[in-house]
Amino acid sequence: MTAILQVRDIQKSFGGVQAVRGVSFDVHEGEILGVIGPNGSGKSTLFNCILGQLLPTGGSVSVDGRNVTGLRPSELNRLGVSRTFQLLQVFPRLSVRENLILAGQEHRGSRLGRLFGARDAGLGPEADRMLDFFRLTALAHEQAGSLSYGQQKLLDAAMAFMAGSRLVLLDEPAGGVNPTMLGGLRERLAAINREARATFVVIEHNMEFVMALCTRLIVLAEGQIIAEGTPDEVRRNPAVI
Amino acid sequence: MLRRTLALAGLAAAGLWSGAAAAQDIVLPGVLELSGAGAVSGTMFRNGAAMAVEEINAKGGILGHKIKFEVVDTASDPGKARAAIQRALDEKPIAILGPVFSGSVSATEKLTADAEVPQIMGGEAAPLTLQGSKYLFRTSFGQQSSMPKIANYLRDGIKAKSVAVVFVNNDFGKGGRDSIVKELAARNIKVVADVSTESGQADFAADVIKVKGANADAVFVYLNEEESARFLREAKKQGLNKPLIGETTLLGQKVIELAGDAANGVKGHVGLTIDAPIPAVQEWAKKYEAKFHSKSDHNGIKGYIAPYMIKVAAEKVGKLDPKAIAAALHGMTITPAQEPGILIEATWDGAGDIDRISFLGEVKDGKQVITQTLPKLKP
Amino acid sequence: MTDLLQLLIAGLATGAIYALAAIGFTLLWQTSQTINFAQGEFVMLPAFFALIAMNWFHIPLPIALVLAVLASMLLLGAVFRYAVVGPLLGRGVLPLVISTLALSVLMKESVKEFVSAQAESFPTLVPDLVIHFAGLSVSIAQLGMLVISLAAIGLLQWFLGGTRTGRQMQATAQNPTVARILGVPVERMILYTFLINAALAAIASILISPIYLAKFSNGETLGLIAFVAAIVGGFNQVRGAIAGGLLVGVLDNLAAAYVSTAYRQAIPLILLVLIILFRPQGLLGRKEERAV
Amino acid sequence: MSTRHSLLLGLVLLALLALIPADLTNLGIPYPGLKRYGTYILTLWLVTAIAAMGVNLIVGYAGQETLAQAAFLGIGAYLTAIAGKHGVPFGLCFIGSGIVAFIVGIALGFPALRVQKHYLAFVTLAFSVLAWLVFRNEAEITGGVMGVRDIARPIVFGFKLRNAVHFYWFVLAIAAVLTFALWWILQSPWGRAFTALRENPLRAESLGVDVRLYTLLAFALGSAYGGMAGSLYAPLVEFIDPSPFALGPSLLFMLMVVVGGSGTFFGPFVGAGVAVLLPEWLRAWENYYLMIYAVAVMVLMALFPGGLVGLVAFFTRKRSRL
Repeated sequence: MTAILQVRDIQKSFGGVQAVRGVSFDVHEGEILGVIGPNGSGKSTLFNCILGQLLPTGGSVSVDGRNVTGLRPSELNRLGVSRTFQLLQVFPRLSVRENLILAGQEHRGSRLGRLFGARDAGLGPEADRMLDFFRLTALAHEQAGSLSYGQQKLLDAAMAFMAGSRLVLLDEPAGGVNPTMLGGLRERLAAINREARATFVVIEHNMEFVMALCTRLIVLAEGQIIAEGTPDEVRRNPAVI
Repeated sequence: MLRRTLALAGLAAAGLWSGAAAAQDIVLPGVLELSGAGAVSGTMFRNGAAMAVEEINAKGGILGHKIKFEVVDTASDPGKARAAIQRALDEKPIAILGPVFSGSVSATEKLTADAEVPQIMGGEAAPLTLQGSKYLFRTSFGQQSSMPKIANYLRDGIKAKSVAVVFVNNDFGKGGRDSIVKELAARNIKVVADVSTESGQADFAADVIKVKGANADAVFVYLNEEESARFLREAKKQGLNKPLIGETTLLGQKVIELAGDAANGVKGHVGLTIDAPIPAVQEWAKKYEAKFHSKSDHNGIKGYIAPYMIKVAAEKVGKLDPKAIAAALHGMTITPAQEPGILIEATWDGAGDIDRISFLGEVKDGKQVITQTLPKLKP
Repeated sequence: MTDLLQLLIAGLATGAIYALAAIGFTLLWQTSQTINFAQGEFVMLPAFFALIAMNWFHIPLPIALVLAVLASMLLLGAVFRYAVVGPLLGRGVLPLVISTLALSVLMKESVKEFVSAQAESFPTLVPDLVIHFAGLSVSIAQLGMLVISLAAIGLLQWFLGGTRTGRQMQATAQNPTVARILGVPVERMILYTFLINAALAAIASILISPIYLAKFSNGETLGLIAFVAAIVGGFNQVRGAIAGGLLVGVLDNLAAAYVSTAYRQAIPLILLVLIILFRPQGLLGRKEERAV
Repeated sequence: MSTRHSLLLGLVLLALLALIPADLTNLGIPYPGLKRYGTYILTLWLVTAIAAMGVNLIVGYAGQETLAQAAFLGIGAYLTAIAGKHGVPFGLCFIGSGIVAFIVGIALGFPALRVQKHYLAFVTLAFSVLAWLVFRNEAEITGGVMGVRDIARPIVFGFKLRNAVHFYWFVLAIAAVLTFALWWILQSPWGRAFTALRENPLRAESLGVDVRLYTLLAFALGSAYGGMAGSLYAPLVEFIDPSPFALGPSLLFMLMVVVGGSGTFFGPFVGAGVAVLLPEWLRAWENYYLMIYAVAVMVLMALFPGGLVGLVAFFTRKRSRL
């Protein structure tokens, strides 16, 4: 198994505060890696450094062995890395289907071609498949802003897969989703991992959700990794409690 | 859908459709600067004209017809002025009053010429009457008439060999600057500093330093009233001790009021002023102040005489025909004896330029004093 | 050399006024993301408050000036905060830009229509004497302008850095969310910045009007320059606005004297573009992270 | 609304607009058309609306602020007026105006958009004043404060457009093409990207949308609309001077778009209509109309930041619910 993502000694400080102090890990093809830790342990900062939203103060990020440190999010995305955000991030005034098409369109054809070509940039069938997969078909033409929170979360996750990304970083996908929806979401994520061999990194507070979904976990505290292993190993690790 | 409804509603409300009923009254529209940079001048011109129209109507109108005077705002913008003239022309007017800004006049004079309607305007820039329009008439000296007088004064009165020119960079100031530079060159007087300023400029420190550094025999100041005042105050502060020479706007009451004793000693040519040593003008100024609760400047007088020009010309030709009125105004002389509303005897030449007496004055002890009356150019 | 000194003094005096207006700009921006397009009119109006008090109600000058400052704090501070900005907070920058733009038109037109369409002379507290030494001529009024505005700025700096309320205001300016968590009464702090802005504008108005006359349209140039000064100095720092104001004042005078009077306005703007190209956080501004 | 319905609606509106100023009495319909002034105002509305469409693309779709639309109008107007005097045909002037404005837009936007959100506003502010200074001071080329007089109306296929209604039809045709082009852009994936980057640039960026490039394109395209509007403005007014291209009018363009409804397709038309026709409506109030307008704008912003189109949408929605 080769490492899709290699994170080496990432550091980030804001003014005098060290939010991330040298974190390293690999993510291998097909795995679902969970990142857990208390509030303020540097999880989101780490994500933002990996994905180019923030420039790390030190360290490097590689995708498929290529150094991508400091690339902008859109450039990373075109290399097959996508993400969701902790807070809900759909486009409320676009329809659900439009949201999905948008998520994929920048990966299709040339920019000029998109101006003169088909309105859906040839992504219609794929969007419909995705709608079907995430059970959103009935809502395809609703404005995304009018969906329930859980439905928006599903859409948010679905968008991350539209580009055919091989590596998806999910920032608290379960946050605020009601328990009924939660099972569906987990099941869909597991399914897409299985069927499309998509690789995930998941930040999550909901331990039950993480334990059930992830194949491997790392535990972050005060900007450092304090434990690593399978869900069971982590559960038994005294440092985690 | 919405936009069409709105547009239609707007057009209907504004009476822009063809075939609006023609009134019995004489239509005399004003197209003037009621807002924007020219608001002060335009408003005075309007007030003056409104005063005259009221008087004329009280005495039975022109040839038995009452005048309907309506003003459209140009917002001091030539594009809007053009639209406003277009609108005014649609009403089949006997003449159009305004605009005051030379730029706006320049943008509109072709329209009135095409429509063969006299345009009695307040602009002073030299080129306006050189475009060959047979329908454009001035109410005050064009810069090509006033600048030679100032150049003569600089040569004969001040005996200046070199002059620093300070002007405001707008149609009024730039036009005056171009005229005076030409006149000075013709008299072998060197322009040693050529300082452009902005209208509304507050800080004249650098401009005065530039003028001082030029060390000219005299300084020609061609700014609007309030900028004149600011310039004079800064000049006094920095001890600029050269003769400061200007035109009507430098010696005005407003400048004296704002500049205080910094205005003392300023000299220049005054084309038209409410301080003119003529009883009719001073009486008129009092009447204006009583009516509008503010003092007029020369723009009020300009506006005031305009309806009387139309009245005299119309009565001379005996009909309300714009084309005939314009033709009659060319070469016409109107005296106060003939029509008191004209205030000072004036003559219009074939190009529409006005000729009348003017004055040399200076500011002494916070008052404008007329030192000499200059005769008409072609008495 | 004396010319240069003369220009520097004149530039610093006007620059201090720009700084007063620019500080208010940055304060409002920091605490409430308000880009106040009526800032120039805020400096124009208080002089007319004083003129109205003196001419209509025959109140003596010193009292009229105090009343003008108080009226500004009430109308341009509190009323502006609650009636204009209040309903638009949290809706992004654009509605506020448009609303303050409309406000500037309203203020200009009201003064023109109801007070005076022409420039009015404005009395001064400091005698308009001129002292000459070493070839320089400096008016006491000009020196007074410089001294009083610098004193006001000094007082503000002391207030922001040296008092509890001041530090709370700074916390609010830097991060309202965190400030709220730390127990800072954020709402009240925002109101304070509006009051301070109005007071600074009123001081600027009272200082500048005796020299430059009071006129309804004075705010147009002032607002633009204050805006430019704030950006040049650094939009997120009070001391940046001070430096920006003084710099733009001096630069304007030097440009007029040594470059071209016709293009004097261009020089500060070219500086602005260069700053954005090479030091986008402004001369003294803090660098902001690529936002998340 | 489906694509076909949108196009049909567009064609109906176009036909109606074409008929408004025309005298139909010869066809047996008792409709006298508009006076010359009415036609002029209608043409001015179209020209203003073209520039406002550009502002809407920048402000309403890309979520940026431009304080220089009037300066771009000026670029187009001066280019057309001056090149026209040297015998360059109008078609070339018009396309050239659009291209020059587009290039200037790229040159301004590229450095500004490297930085933060509001820096484009700052750069356009500086550009706006600088352009105005050049228009004023380079009198050799631009005529300075005295402006350029007697700008000729274009000749299309040997057909002179002196007649006000003919020129109106000409402008209407161009406006229709430009409206269609903008509609097309907004329907394409580009439009989706514009909407996305206005609503949530961060998320858009993470989905591979090159926010910087799309913003730059929106700004340059919007500016090009300004340039082309300027190219029509010059022959419409037949006189140009620097005053309509100053900073103040640029601010008014932003105001007009937001008042109309930024980010809505018809917003710019409504906003331009209000701006052009308002002085006509409020003529009775003469001195007070600007004050009334200002207060109305402030109230509108407080209650309906979606502008007039948003206001109408709000009420029609309400009614349909009852």
